[in-house]
Amino acid sequence: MKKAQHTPHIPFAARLLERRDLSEDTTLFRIAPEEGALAELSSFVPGQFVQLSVPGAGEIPISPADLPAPDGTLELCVRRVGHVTELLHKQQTGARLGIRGPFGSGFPLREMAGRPVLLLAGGLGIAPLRSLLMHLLRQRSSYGEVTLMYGAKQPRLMLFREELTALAATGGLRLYLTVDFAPETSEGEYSCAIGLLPDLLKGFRFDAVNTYAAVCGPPPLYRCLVTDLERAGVAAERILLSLERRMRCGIGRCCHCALGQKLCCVDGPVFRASELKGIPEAL
Amino acid sequence: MGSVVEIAPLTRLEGHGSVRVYREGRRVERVELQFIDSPRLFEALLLGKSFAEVPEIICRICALCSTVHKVTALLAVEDAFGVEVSEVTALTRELMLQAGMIQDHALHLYCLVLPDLLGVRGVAELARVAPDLLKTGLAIKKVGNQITETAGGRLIHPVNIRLGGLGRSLTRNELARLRDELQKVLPAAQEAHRLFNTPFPFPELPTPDFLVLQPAEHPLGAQACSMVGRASFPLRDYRQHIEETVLDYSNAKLSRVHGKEATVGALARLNLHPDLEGGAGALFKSHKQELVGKDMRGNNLAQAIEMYHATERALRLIDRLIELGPRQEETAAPSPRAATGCAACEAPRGVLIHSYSFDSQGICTMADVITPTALNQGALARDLLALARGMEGEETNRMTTALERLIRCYDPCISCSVHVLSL
Amino acid sequence: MEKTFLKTSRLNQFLETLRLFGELHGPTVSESGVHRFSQLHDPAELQLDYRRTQIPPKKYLLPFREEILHYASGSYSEGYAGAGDLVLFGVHSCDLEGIAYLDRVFLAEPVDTGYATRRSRLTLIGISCEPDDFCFCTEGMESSSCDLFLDAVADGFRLSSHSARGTALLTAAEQLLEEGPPPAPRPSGPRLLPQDPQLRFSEHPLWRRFASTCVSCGACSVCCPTCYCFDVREYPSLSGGGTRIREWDNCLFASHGEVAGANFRPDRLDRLRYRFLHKYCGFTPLQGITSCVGCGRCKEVCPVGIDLRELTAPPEREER
Amino acid sequence: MRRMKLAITGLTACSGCQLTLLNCEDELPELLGHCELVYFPLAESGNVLDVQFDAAIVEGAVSTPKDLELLFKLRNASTHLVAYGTCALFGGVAAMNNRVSTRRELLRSVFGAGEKLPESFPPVPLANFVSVDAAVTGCPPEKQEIMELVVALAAGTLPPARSYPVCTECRSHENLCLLLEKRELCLGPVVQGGCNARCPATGIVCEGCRGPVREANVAQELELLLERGFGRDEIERRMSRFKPEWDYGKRS
Ligand SMILES: Cc1cc2nc3c(=O)[nH]c(=O)nc-3n(C[C@H](O)[C@H](O)[C@H](O)COP(=O)(O)OP(=O)(O)OC[C@H]3O[C@@H](n4cnc5c(N)ncnc54)[C@H](O)[C@@H]3O)c2cc1C
Ligand code: SF4
Ligand code: SF4
Ligand code: SF4
Repeated sequence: MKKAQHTPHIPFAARLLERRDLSEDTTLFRIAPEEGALAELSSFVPGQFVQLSVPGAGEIPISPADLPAPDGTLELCVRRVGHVTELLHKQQTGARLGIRGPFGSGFPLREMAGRPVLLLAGGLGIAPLRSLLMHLLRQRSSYGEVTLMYGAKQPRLMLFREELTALAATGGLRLYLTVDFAPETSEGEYSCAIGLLPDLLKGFRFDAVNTYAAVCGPPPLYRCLVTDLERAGVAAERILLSLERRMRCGIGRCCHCALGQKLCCVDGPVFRASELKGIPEAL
Repeated sequence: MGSVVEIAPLTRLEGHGSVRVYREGRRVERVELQFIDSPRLFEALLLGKSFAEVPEIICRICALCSTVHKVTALLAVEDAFGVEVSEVTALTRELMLQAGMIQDHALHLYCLVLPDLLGVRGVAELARVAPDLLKTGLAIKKVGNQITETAGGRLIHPVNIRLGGLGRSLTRNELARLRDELQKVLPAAQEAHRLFNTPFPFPELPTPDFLVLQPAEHPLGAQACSMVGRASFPLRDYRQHIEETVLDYSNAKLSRVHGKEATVGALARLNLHPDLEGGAGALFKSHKQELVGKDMRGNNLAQAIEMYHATERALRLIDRLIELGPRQEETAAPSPRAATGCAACEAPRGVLIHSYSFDSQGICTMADVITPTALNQGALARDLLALARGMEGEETNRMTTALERLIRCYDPCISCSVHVLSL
Repeated sequence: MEKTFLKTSRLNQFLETLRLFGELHGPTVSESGVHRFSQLHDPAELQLDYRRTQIPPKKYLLPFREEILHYASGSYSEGYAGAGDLVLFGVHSCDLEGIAYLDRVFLAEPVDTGYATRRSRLTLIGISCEPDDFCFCTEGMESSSCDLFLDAVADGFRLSSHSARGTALLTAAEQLLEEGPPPAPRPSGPRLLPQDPQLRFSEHPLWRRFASTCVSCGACSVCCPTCYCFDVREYPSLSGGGTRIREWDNCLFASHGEVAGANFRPDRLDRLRYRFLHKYCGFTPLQGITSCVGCGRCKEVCPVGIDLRELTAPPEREER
Repeated sequence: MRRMKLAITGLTACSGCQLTLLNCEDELPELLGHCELVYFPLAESGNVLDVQFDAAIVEGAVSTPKDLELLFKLRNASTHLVAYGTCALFGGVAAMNNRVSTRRELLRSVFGAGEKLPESFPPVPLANFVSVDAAVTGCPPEKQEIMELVVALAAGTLPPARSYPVCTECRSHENLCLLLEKRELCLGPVVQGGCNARCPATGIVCEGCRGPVREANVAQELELLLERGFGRDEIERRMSRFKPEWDYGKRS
């Protein structure tokens, strides 16, 4: 066994292999973690997160955008919002990064087996849900119908659009895209609905009793989607929310990610809506 | 045709200033020295503040000399209310003055003057062409800083010295550590004079009228000012002997003493207190030729000798403090009354006078600060003119370089100088 | 009868014996009059009649600021530099319970390396105490979360060992000890019962008052024996490397519940509620366990006299 | 590594912030290898302004047309503009009377009624005129904090912010609380920490030289001090020593 003594607060080294800009502030980074990290990462379940270090700036939680590739490389889709992400976005291929994890709980895949899955992603929420989506599509026969509803503010902020349309074309995925608004100039360029994600959901007919819904997006989105899903008949236990909190350690110590009597980093980041009832600061 | 040569901004000195040389053909008509720091109007800001606030605010007049400003202000307030301080407090204050002397002279000599001697732009180039010299200078400077930070609680605008006493007295360990650090740089401080005893690329200047504080043996107990060839006058009466005029081209006011342009600072002090103790005394004697009765070209050498003297003196002060041991001193708050107090110290650049009046509630009704640079300003202007005239016909470049070097002999501190009296 | 009694006159010799087990620290008073734990160079410095130190012993296990990682030539490495043996003498029961609580947090999987190493080299010697007005412990409780406990009686101390190391201490000091009756068994346990998490949403008028008067100075958390939450920051160095530090943080600061673009506890009231929940109800993995050990520090150091425990009492009458 | 181009200068100030940089004796030689001091009149000759700077580090408040001119030049020429020190961030000591007396009164009382007065307006923070990318507070700033900033700039980032008050550090260092135990006028609760509580550590109250902490509960601090017997005048005078404008009703 290699690196038996590795403690979970020391990041493994990782190299930045490739970067692809998805929008003006969001980039897909493909990284190659050093060997020691691979064993740990191989247990990755969609919904879990890793702690990504950018030397000189610090560490941030990121949910990988896909399961680790067979060669061990990992895709992270990161938006530039502040201190650490700013420096990350300045890194060129070949740069040295650090990685720890995976941490937290992922989606309850075993429980979801055989059921229809409805993924609801708002904005950057597509990043964590993408790994779930990829898993579902790779194990396509083990699940029921797979639907993705993805809303972005504007057409140019829609991530992975071509890739998603291509996946839908194979027939394994029902895809609904929507934008909050489309500037006139982009008319015709995009074929997607205009409107908010909840509006899209309202017109959707599905097997609510059996469906598992996985939601990720900006905080206000959760509140309204949970209500709508419940109203449509999805049980709170089957509404899975991937939440975001400030995390300093990722392993249940620093306390920044608490919601009610739970910690997002160890009890989450994927929670059932039923677990969050009565916790006002959760959503 | 008249022409003007301008050196702006003046560099490698504290604050914002410029020099203009007005020429008629080759002839130098006049030289204008401008101190253009934005006025911060301390004397006015202090009005209406309580006596305890005065030293805390006024030290911000200038960072390079914040310690000596603070000490002088404390002495002036204590003078007003008749506060006596203990020996430990007095020694600690003087230790900080000596530390200020070490740090200030080291900064000036090694970071600001040395580039002239080596013909480089400044510290960055020094770090490349003479890294060891720079490191030596920084090491000396650092010890001064360590003393100030340990004794003052903060490096610039020290807080531990307060009215009537100290926030806390230094522990034996701290003192011992400082002594060790001083000892380490003592040899380098002793050698510094060799580096700064270099000939100047310009002719002789007028002989200065040196002004210093008396008695020299008691840096915190100045009673009088004395000027060469003049009867000394009591500090208290300084207003009758020092007159200030507002210049229309400079934000600093010009001070004259007995109607003359006084020269204050290291060279003045060595000229008027030739009996320095210790190794520095011996060093001074060996350099008498270059210093006694000489013009300001000797000031950098005088600073180097003083830096060594301050190092030695700081060691003696520390020994005495160790002997006395740390004391927890209760500092009684002075009871305010209507009074005026006045005090003066020898700052690194020369005579510094503070004077304040308070009403019966201890609220400041008058504040007056005379800074060394304000005092030196007249002599500097005079020397600049003399030098420019002495170099008439030389290449402009050579002249401006010479003028800048002369200014760095004076080591002006412009922030301080632009705050002057309220009449 | 066992040799478990230490006469007061032998205390100094006993302290010398303790030095065999590590650097000796105990309650002392600083130049400015603050009680604190510090190295005991001289037994005369010991202040056994202290009420509480400003900072609890957690400072030995979780320093205020600590370098946790170093970054150099492409990889991160452990920043923690190692610890020596330390004997902490004269710790009150509440502080011992405080350490016991921290142990549950930092020694749980995955073990915190820095904490665990320091903890393994720390010998704890407790002592009985006299509560004052600020204390809110159950009087007479004795903590067994130590190696050795000293129960002060008229002319000396009754010693009881609570670990193998405690027994080793007794053996080492044997010639100083006398036979005495075994120490009376004393209750040991939590100081304050866990509270109902829903209390944080009570209509208690104190909530609003606390939210407006708390000056967010942070003193209560800094001085709390069981507050451990921390911030992590990383600083680059000129050589291209860097240092990651962790530093005590505070749940009453606005930065605590922040994420990109939002704050989950935007108002001070939300943050006080959070603090209440953490202190008195606990959360994962210590849900249902109160972390308040009754030392009284938060009440003593709060410049505006906030005492969250008052919330657990029913409001006497509507104010104003 | 490419050496960064720096401008370091002062406006209406005491040079203390610039001196703090020169006081980093241990780090200075190495630092000088990482940057070009293109414009730094305090320590360099031959300064030029007509280049693109990676960062301009500016000390002092703005109080004269000349200050403003230099500030605009530096803003336009720099990727990062750093407000260096309390004066640059809050106005500092020179601004303490901004709310109580006019500039003209102050000038007259120093320069005399009949004389020509220097051109000057009430000192204000840099941010009143230009956008500021980073800040280092303190009067004077901490050596560590300016080094952190310069090193972070060299590494392509900015240092992470601290946002706790002086009390947090003060208590953690086990100083005697002067506000509680000695009933002195300490501003620790509302002032930005990071100085290791220097002043209380020597037994002297925090005079507030680092400006307000993010969540300063100013109204409560005021009440607290009034309760301890200080007059409103005295409190306001102390609060405004480094920052003339405080919102005395602010609670969060
Ligand atoms: C489980 C999990 C999974 C995640 N997955 C992803 C993912 O896949 N992709 C992704 O892009 N993100 C993801 N995130 C979010 C990501 O972790 C954050 O965007 C990231 O931590 C931001 O770090 P930063 O240092 O760049 O920003 P910060 O500097 O921490 O800034 C964050 C925000 O706070 C503001 N801010 C910063 N400092 C202050 C201050 N002193 N005062 C006020 N406001 C301030 C900034 O303006 C910014 O809006 C995830 C988060 C979690 C918890
Ligand atoms: S000690 Fe009091 S004022 Fe300070 S943060 Fe705690 S509750 Fe608020
Ligand atoms: S002395 Fe001042 S800074 Fe220190 S804890 Fe007390 S109020 Fe806060
Ligand atoms: S304690 Fe207050 S006054 Fe002293 S350095 Fe810190 S912020 Fe400035």
